[in-house]
Amino acid sequence: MVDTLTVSAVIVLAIVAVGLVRVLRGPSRIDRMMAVQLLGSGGVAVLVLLAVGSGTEALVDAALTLALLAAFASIALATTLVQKADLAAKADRAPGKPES
Amino acid sequence: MSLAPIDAATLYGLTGAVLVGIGLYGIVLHEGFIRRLLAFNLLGGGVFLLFGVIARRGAGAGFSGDPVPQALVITGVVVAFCATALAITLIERLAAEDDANDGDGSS
Amino acid sequence: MLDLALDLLITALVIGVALWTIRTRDDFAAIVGFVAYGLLLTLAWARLAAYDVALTEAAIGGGVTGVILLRASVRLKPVTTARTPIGVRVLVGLLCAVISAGLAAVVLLPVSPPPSLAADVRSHLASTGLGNPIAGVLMAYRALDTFLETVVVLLALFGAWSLTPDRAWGGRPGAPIPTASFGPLPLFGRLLIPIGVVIGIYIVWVGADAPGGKFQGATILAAMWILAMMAGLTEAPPIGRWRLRLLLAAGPIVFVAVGVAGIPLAGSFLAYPEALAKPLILLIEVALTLSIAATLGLLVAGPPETAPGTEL
Amino acid sequence: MTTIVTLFSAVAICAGIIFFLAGTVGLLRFPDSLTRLHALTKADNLGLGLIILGLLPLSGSFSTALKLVLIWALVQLAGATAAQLIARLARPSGRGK
Repeated sequence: MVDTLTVSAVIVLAIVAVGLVRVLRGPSRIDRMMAVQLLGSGGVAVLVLLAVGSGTEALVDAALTLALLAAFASIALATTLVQKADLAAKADRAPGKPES
Repeated sequence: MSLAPIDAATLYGLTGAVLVGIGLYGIVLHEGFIRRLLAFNLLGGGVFLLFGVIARRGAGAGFSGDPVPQALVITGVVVAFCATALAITLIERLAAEDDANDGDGSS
Repeated sequence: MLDLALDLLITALVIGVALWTIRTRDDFAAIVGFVAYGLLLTLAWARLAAYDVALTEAAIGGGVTGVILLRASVRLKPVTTARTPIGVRVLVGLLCAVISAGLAAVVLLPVSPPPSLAADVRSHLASTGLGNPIAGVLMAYRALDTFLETVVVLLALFGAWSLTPDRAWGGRPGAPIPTASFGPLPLFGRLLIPIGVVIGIYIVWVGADAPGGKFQGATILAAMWILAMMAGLTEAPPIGRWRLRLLLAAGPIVFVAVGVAGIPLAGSFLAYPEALAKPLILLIEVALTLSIAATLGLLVAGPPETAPGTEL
Repeated sequence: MTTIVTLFSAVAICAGIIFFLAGTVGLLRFPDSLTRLHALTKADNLGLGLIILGLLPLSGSFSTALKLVLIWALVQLAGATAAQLIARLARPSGRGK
């Protein structure tokens, strides 16, 4: 079973790698941002497969931390994009006028 | 001295060496402060990996790695974060001062 | 064979993402690359069987460092820079390659037998009452380093605060990434923060005997605090408040108090009496966790921006 | 009994891998950012869910199983929230109610 789970981890990581190359190419920032989400789900999948495969409890904790902080980072990235879009829209609309 | 076996530790050690080079290139050539800081952190990741290899090769006494270099890396990661945070604050203050000097009438 | 395939894939991804992060022109894209790099390094540390480091990298490497870089990218105007001439780039590239090659040579020609303190740590671990060798190293054999590290964290915050504009001194720091509390963010915060706080406490608690510990747990707690600020659920406290300052200093103060008590009780500074080693270490860990979490959160929030009394 | 459990795990993990594959195919084939985001957040989260479902019987202890479920819930929550935020961004009217 150990080997089967490691094989699964390699396959998942290879699939994620292909997706990662695609999203990093862009063209938009939204595409690139997906790299973090992709690794958030794919990287966590690899970690839990390795954790159960090797029976290492510590790796489950690492996967838990990774999932939590990847969630935090992807939300921060998305919020930044929204914020930047708002700033750009404000600058476009009426420079000098107070915004409603 | 003989050549190291091609195992996981060697592989990650070589990766660490490459990352140091990549980070250094970024620090030297980038002009934006944020990008330099980013490159500095990339370099740091490479240095930590080199420590990780020393730890892995020092495995023994029932441990999967020498705990001392691992503890050093943990300290290093935390201090690198603090240095980055301080540098970011400096960069922001510098930009604010520049803005104040540039646009005396406009803003 | 299988393991080597997995390691080759991880190292290729780490190097690829690092190169992409350096090459890309867009600052936001570079930060995305850096966060991805941190997540991938977690896998690398897991493969090196350094689970404590994997936890640290997962908590600090991508997540919190990424957010502080995002803070700067929102607040700063993008800089447009001219491309360096190709000749210079090639020259710099070559010099960097030489340095990489030198380091690679060190990796490929190791000292034999490899230096290791693992056996020493093993033979003394029982005296600390801890099961996790890394916690043992951090809290017992290198306690002075760990103490200074907590002071460094605090000093970094002092440094950041000292850059406060005069008019804002004593005020509140703004949210790291300014957001109106719109859309799904407050709900997300209300769901995630309780879970995250439990996970953070769990990581500190488990750190005595298994991978985990105060720095990792405190970073998770700090991240949850920052999330609460970003979601508009809470505000950063005014930096002049004395209770806040006491919280920031509590960890190092407890550490020093126990350390000084060690001179008469155990014979030297930062030595623990054998029977009390574990409870004392736990006491220090709890105090340090709270102080480090507060300090890291405020470091990410940055210096105050508005004068005291003017905020909503 | 054990064969049935092993078979269940194998099927669930294989199905999870297929969903990851579908997610990446979506990333490669879909025409614009929003449809790609859709492919990623739906397919990959389902893939992770199936892999975790398959690992549950193998995890050995209740606490590990609980952590695995929590991991999936966290990724799910983040995916849904980020997708919402981004979708708002792409709507031409900006952030509507």
